[in-house]
Formats: sequence, structure tokens, C-alpha cells
Amino acid sequence: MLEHYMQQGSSFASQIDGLVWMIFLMTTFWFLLVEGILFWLLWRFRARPGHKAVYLDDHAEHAFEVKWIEIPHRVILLCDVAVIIGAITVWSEVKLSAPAPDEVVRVVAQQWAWTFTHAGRDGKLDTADDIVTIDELHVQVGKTYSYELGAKDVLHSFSIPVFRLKQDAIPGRVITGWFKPTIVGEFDVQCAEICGIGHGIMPARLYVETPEAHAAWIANPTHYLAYKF
Amino acid sequence: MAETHGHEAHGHDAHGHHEEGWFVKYFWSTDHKMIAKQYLLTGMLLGAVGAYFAYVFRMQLAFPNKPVPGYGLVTGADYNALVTNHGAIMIFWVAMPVLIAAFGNFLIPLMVGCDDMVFPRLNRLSYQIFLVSALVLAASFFVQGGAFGGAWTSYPPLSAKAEYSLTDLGPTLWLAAVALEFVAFLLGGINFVTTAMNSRAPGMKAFDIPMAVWMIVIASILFMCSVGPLVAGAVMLMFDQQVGTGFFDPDRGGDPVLWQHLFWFFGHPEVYVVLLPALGFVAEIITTFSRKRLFAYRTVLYTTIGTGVLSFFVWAHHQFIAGIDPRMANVFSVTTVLISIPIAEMTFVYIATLFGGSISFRVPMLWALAFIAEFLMGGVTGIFLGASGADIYFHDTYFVVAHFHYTFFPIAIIGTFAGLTYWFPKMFGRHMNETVNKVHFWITITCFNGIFLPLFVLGAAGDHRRIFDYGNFPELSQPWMQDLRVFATVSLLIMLAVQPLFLANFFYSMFKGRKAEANPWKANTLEWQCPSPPPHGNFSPLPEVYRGPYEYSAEGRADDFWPQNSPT
Amino acid sequence: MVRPIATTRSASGVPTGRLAVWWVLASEIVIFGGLLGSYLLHRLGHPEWATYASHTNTWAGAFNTFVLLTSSLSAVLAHQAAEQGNGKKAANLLLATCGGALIFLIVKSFEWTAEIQHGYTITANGFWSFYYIAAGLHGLHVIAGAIIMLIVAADARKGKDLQRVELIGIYWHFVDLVWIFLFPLLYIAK
Amino acid sequence: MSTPSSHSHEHGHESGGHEAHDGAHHTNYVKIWAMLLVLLGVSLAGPELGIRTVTLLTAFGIAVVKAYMVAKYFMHLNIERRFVVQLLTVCLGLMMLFFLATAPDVMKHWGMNWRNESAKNANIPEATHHAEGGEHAAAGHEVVPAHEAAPAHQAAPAHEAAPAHGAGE
Repeated sequence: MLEHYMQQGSSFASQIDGLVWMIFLMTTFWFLLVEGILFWLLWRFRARPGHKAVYLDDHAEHAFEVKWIEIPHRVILLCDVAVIIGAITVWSEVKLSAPAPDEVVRVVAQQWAWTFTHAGRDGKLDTADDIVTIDELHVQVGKTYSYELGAKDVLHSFSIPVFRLKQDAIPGRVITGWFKPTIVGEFDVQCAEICGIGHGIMPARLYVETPEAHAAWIANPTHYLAYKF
Repeated sequence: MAETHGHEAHGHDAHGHHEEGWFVKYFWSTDHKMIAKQYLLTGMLLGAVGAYFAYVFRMQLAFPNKPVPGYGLVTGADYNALVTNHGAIMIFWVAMPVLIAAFGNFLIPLMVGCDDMVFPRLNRLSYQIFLVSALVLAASFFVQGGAFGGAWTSYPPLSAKAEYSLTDLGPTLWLAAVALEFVAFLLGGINFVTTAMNSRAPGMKAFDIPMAVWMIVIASILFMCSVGPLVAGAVMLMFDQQVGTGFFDPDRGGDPVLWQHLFWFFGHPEVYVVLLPALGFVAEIITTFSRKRLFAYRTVLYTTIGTGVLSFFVWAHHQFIAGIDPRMANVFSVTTVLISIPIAEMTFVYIATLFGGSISFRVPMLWALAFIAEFLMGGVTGIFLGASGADIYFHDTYFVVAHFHYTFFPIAIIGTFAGLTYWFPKMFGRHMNETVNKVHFWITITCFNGIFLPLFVLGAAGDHRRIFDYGNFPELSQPWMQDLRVFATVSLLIMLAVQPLFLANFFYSMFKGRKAEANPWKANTLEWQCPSPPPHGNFSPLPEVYRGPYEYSAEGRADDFWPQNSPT
Repeated sequence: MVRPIATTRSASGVPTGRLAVWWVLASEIVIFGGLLGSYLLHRLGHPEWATYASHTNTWAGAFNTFVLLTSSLSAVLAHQAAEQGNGKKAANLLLATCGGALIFLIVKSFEWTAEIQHGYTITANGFWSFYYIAAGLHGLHVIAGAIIMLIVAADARKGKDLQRVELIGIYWHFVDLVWIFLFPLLYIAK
Repeated sequence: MSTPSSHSHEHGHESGGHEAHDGAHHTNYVKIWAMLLVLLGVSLAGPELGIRTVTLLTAFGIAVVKAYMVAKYFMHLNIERRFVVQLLTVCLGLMMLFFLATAPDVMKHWGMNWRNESAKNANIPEATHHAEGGEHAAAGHEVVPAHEAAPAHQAAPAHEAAPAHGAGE
């Protein structure tokens, strides 16, 4: 359901969308069923002359409850268990596992700009050839990246909707995670945690490039201000 | 308010009260009914302020960077302040005072059959502290630097350091207002719980207590047991702001995540605190208007208590991706999805109450049914956010905004209108105009869905919260998304346009409405067994209770209701 | 002020006044619980705070504990006297409790001035921030308790509302209980 | 409010003298009070011994015992209704729950995929500017050696300059 609105740009995007699709099916079923019963009851038992409400004493209520409330209740319990299993598997896949990264990129959020530190030619971070850019992240499609996320001042949230990636950046903490781009293109990076007056004006651009384009970019990194409004 | 206000004959009271002066009667009263009206009117006034904020920032979202009529140009700082205070006002200064304090004060003494709250002066004091908190909040808009703009959750370091929020006094005044509001509701809660536990009418056993009283009492208990850590947190945050301590400052040994835990430990029980009173009103209304016994009273009670207890175990689903240890997220995801079970059972039991009834669609019943229908949508969309895997995408998007408006709107607005239209004859002794209310009902409900269904779609498309201008994000400024934002804003405009219709009907009928008899809806609970509006001292003599509150359509009786206090 | 009939009823078996005090205590437990919980989280997380804590004056803390325990004794004896209907004796014992509170506050003020002069102000570091907030909030509760106690003692002397002696006694024991936990947390965990 | 002259300023022994007419009930309170003082003395002896774990154990163990005694005898919780005792224990349980669920984030400074850098740096005592001058190290932010040799092209961007080094790494 989500891919209709937002492309699946990373390896685990399809798993998150699958979980959302499963929950969507279940919740829509229950929602329509219960609303249907509600409106049917309203129509069926509307006040009509000569029609009197029935009185269910405790015994009758109990029988009715066992038949009509307990069964759907158990089915909901099953649905919940399915949702929990789905949620935990997807969460473990995305947040708990950390596959060996081909490259590490450092993301530092600050009041109203993103600073990306790419590993540069040698593929190693904290070496002389690192490329530091502002509000512009260049990655190669198909490569597994691990990111080190930090913040300078307040809470921010590193969010790439197309990757289904979101992780809050907390000042004083370094939070790691991973993503593996699967489609080429130019996408949005948003801040998902309110960080003051400029929260709405700190967009960054994500460039997922083919291996050749990426190598070309590393050779002579474009002037990172190309995008700024 | 004019002297003819409801209390025509100031009948002799059980206490032989001396004649009160005009000021004492309306502003210094210790009568639980007058204090209820004070809370109600303050809540409605602040509801108007909150709605005005919603109007301004929705206009900015629909027509970015154009001056909003009635406000002017909305900058980033303005937008954050408007969004922050819309949230804070609607939860702390509209939902809680109206649902818990106004209806709690009015209904608990009447429904348990006693003459007033156990501590009348403490009751008056808690309203006065609440009023001061509202004034302090109002002051926070006019201080140098502007109002606080760090979201109603006020996460530090943004809310703790002036150089980050660029508002130096606003956050402290905002925090002081919230802390005062907590004190007011702690004192009020003690009154509600003690009155409901101790001063029940003779013969009223535990399962004879109407569901509305049970719900308001459980809500107060949830509030009193959950607000503590946040009061401590507010003291710590205020010292961080003004004195310069480093409780939440990472550079000085503090930890911002501690505030998130302190806040949400209170935050989630808080949403059940405002939910339960609305559920209580709906229980009273659907039983009265379907002339039928509340289905499985004990199940409703036990699931309410179960939901209340479980609500203390779920708070970190607000922080799945906020930097808590990812392994904790699995624990809280399990408890969050499991909490849908007691709520689902309660909804089924409410719907089962309609089975076999003879349902008359008067205005209170329309609101109560709309509550069930809309709240189902809110509950169902909560599963997406409770599942940790799916929350990665949906966290802090408009999907979350739409979800919690599908729970808060039924609670605060639909629940309040249901309660108001149901108990208006008892509160003011007169009837409101039915047709005007029905027009208001249908427009408000359709427009409400018109506002928030598009927001679900926008949230799924990646729209993030609290961003005042989507022009900077190419993916979010596609034409179809902007059309949805305009559609939502237009729906809001129509809904706001119809509210004065209800307010006019409300204030006009208060003095000029058709006279109401003691029991217009033919209900069983005790508040309908005393004159409308109830005189000082409520009952003379105080009632005895012989049966449960929902004995409608009992076999072998002429009329289809059986008041709790009638011996036969 | 004529008290409503509602106050006289006791469907739950606990008199209204005492039931309300238990609810006050429940919310107070949660407030102090949140504060001391946060402090404990930081203490266990930052071992170096033990070196800062070494500058607290254990003897002053111990003496204050002694004073509060004694004032708890006089509070419960006042409650006992009130139960026997002896308002005057209850009032005197309540005043002794307030005397204890006064001594507690005096000792605390000396202690704090000494520490502040040494440079351990509230903004010095995390430990001292928590130290002043926790002890300060507790101190405010001691002051509030003492004020209410003076009012109750005045009424009790005239034999009015003797059941309130017990109520303020329970609140006082709670304030003493909080100090019983504050004392090792702030003074002994070095 | 006419307070009688006998307003006692002394502590302890003065109130001891009050119980002129004894009864089984009286000595009961004073006995408990005496036991509490003994426990206080014991908990004070802990730090003198110097063994840290013993001190902590005695201090908090005794605190719990003292709390139990005050609650039971002084607050008469032993003769109070069941639901009051349950209410107070539920509140304590909630605080335990809050503590346990918050500990992995606030008490521990590292976890799955995250580490709290500032908590490690905060071990350097803050500017406790007083006698023990030697002990306190560089105050405030210790400057993280930024990888100065950032590539030449990183010119200051048009809007607010984003310095190369971040507190993040």
C-alpha cells in the first residue's frame, strides 16, 4: 500500500511495506466488520411503534457474550499476535541487525543543517580524503552503508522516507544504523523531530548514483552548494 | 450572568444557606454545580483559542507564506508556537477540564446521591489554581521572545536552552502553566475519588455505581498515579531553563532521553485519563436512548481497569526511534499491541448494548454513536503505530497526527457535545433546540472526517509533522498533496463556521430555552431524580438506592425505566 | 462553612479525611519516586558522582534524621492524645513536632550555606543539582507540613476537629519516610 | 493563636517526658522510636568500616527496615484497610517499573547500535572551582581534535557556518 505513495528505495523498505500491508488488511477487515455491525444494529433496532427493547438478565447476557464477544475477541488476539510477530521480525531486521557495511558515512545534525562525511576514495572514514558536504548525501546504489548519527545541539531526526529510514539524533549520543540503496535517483532527507524555528527549512538531498556516477563524483566532488535555494 | 440564570426559586436548602451575594454565587461558590460550570465555560473559551490556532496553522499549510486573515504572516517561530500551544491547550486546558472537572464536578455528587463534594473549599481552590494556570499560559504568548515553540512534549535540550529555542521566558511560563494545571487536577482528583468512594447513597453497592462515575474515578486515579514523575521532571526542566543546572543537558552529565521517559510515563496514561470519562458518558447515553441495560457491566468495568493498568506499560511506543535501546522497543511493541484487546472488548460490549434495544436518534444519541464509529477508526489506526516495525516509517508523520485526532476528537469534542446535549436540561433546567443541534452534528462530523482522512494519506506519503512550509521538500510539494492540504483546511473552515451555531443555541437556550422537567430522557440514574436544575443541596431528602443504574425495559413493568431510588 | 453531609459518609470504611490523605500520599510517592528514581539512575550511571558526594556532611544528615524520627514520635503521640480526646496535650505534642521541623530546617540551612561557600552550588555538577532539588523539595514539604500542623494544633487546643491531628500525623510520617530514603542516597552512598 | 509558653524547643527527650500516664500502648511507640535510633546508629557505623558494599547494604537495608516500621506502627498501616496498603504498594511498584524501563537508556551509556559519548566525557569533573584545584581538568567542552585536514573545497556555506568537527564523533 505504501509503495503507491513512496517508492521503495532501500533493501528493507519492502519488508516495512509488507508489514504495513498486513496490518492494513487486518485492520480494514475488522474496521468494516464492526462498523457494519454497528450500523446494521442501529437500523435493525431503531425505535418503532410497538417495538419494545428486550431485557437481558445476567444469564442471557453471559450466553450472548460467550457466543458473540468471546469468539471475535480471540480472533483479535490472534491478529494481534500476528502483528507482534511481524513487527518484531521487521524491527529486528532493520534496527537490531547491523550487516557488515561496505562503507561508513557520518551524519551530524545541527540547528537547521545536515553535515555528511563521506569516506572518499579510500573508503575509510577519518582519513585525509574524506568528503564533507552540507545537506547533500551521495551514495552508490547496491552498496551497504552504515551511518553514524550524531547531533550538535538539540534533538533532530534523520529521516529518508524513500529508504523507510528514520532515527532520532540525540546530542551526546552516537547512534548507528544501516541502509542499502536499491534504486537510483534524487530524493528528500527530512528532519522528523522538532528542532526549533528552522525545523521546516533544513531539507537535504540524497543522490543515489550508479557506480560510475558515484566514482565520478568522488573524483571531483561537486560544489555542495549546487542545491541550496 | 443575569439573576434569572436557571435558579429561579432559590428554594430552602438543606443547610439553611444565607442568601449569597452576586460575586460569591458565581465566582466564589463552593457549590459543585457552579464550579462545574466555571470549568465548562473556561474549557470552552480555551477550546475557542485552540481552534483559532488550528485555523491559523492550517491556513499556512494550505496556502503557504500568504498572510492569514485574522493573524498575518506565519513565520517558522509562529508556526511552532501555534502547533505547540494548540496541542497543549486542547489536551490540558480543554479535554481535561471539560471532561474530568466540569462533568466530574457536576455528575459525581448527583450520581452517587449526595449533596456536594466532600471538600467544597478544596474544590473551589482547584478551579482557582486551574484558572491561574490558564492565565500563566496566556501570559506566555506575550513575553519577550514569544510563546514556547518546542512541541507540547517540550523535549529538552530545545525546551531547556534559550539559545536553541530562541524564546527565553516562553518555555518557563509554559512549563509553569502545565505544572499549575497538574496541581489543580491533583487536588481535584482527590476530591472526585474520595467523594465517589465514600459518600455514596446508602444501598449503592459497587456495581450500582453508574459507569460515568466509575470512569471519571478511574481516570482521576490514573492521573494521580502517573503525573508524579512529570511534576518532578518539570521542576528539573525549569531549573535547567532558569538556573542553569544540567539535568537534561548531555554536555553536563544530563540526559535528554530521561525527560522523554518521564514525559511519556505520564503521557500515555494521560490519553486514557481523557478517554475514560468520554466512554462513561457514552455508556450513560447509549443505554438511555436504546432503552436497554448496559451489556455486561462487569466486563466493561474490568476491561476499563485492565486498560488503566496496562496503560502504564506502554509509554515507550512514543520513543521507538527516539534513541532508546532498540531491544526495549520490542517489549513496548508487544504491550502496546496487547492494549488493543481490552479496548476492543469494551467497544464490542458497547455495540452489543445496542442489540435488542429500541434506539431513538435524539441528538445526544447521535453524538454517542458518532463517538463509537469515529473512535473505532482511531483505535484501528493505532495498530500501525504500535507495531514497532511499521512505526519506523510512520513516526512523526501526519499519519500519527490523523491517528491521534481520530482518538482525541471523539474524546474531547464529540464526547463533550454528547455530554453537553445530554445533561444540558439538568444543568440549566431548559432544553436546547433539537434541529439546530442536528444540523450542527451532521456538519461537524462530516467536516471532521474531511479534515483528517486526507491527513492519513499525506502521512503515508511521507509528510512530516511541524514543518510549516513543504516548498523546501520536492517530494512533498507535489500538486496532489497540496490539494489534499487545501481540502483538509477547507473542511476545517466549514467545521469552525458551524460552531457558533451551537454556541448561540447553547447560550440562548440557557436562559430562553423550553423549560425542562426533572427527567426529560426517562433515565434511571440519580441525577435525573432531582429537580432541574438541582437546588443547592441537590436532593431533599437524600436518596436511597435499590438497584443498578441500567434497569431499562425490565419485564412486567409499565414504563420502560426503573429509577435507582424508587423503592417499588 | 457548613460541611456537606457527603463528608460524614464513609462507604469505603475509611473516614473521608484519612482516605483523602492516603490519596495525597499516593501522588506524593509518585512525585518523590520519579525524582529519586531519576537521581538513582544517574548515580548508578555516573560512578564519579561518589567523589562529589563525599563532600556532603554525613553528621548533619544523621542529626537531621534523628530530629525527624523524634518529631515522628511526637506526631504519633499527639495522635494518641487526640484519640483520647485530650486536645491540649495533642496541641503541645504537635508544637513539639513543629519544633523538630524548625530544628531540621535550621540544621539544613547551616549545612547548605557551608556547602555553597565551598563552591558546591546547584550548577556545579549533576550530583549537586539533584542534591539541592531533592533535599529542597523535601524541605518545602517539611515547611508545608509544619504550617498545616500549626493550624491543626490551634484547632486541637480548642478541642475542634481532633481527627485532623491524625491526618497531619500521617502526612508527617510520610515526610519522615522520604527523608529516611534521602539520607542514605545523599549522605551515605559515597 | 496563643501558643502556650511550654513550646518546647528541645528535641527528643522533651517529648519523652510527656507520656506521664503510661499504658501498654505508650511504651510501644517510644520503644519503636528507640529501635529506629539504634538502626540509625548502625547505618552510620557503615561508612566508618570503610567497606563500600557493606556500607551500601547496611544503609539501604536499614532504610527499608526503618521505613517499614514507621509505616506499620506510626502510620497504623497494620490496622488500615487492605486497599490503602495495596494502593501505596502499587504506586511504589509503578516507580520500580519506571526505573527498570528507563535504566537501559539513562543508567547504561551504551547499547545495541548506540553509545552515549557525552556521558563518557562527563567523567572529567566539571568546573568545581575551589580548593581541590589540581584535581579538576579542562573545564567545559574538551575540544575534540577535529580532523583539521578537511579537504580544501569545504568553503564556508552561504548560510550559517557548519564547522567541520561535531560533538557527534
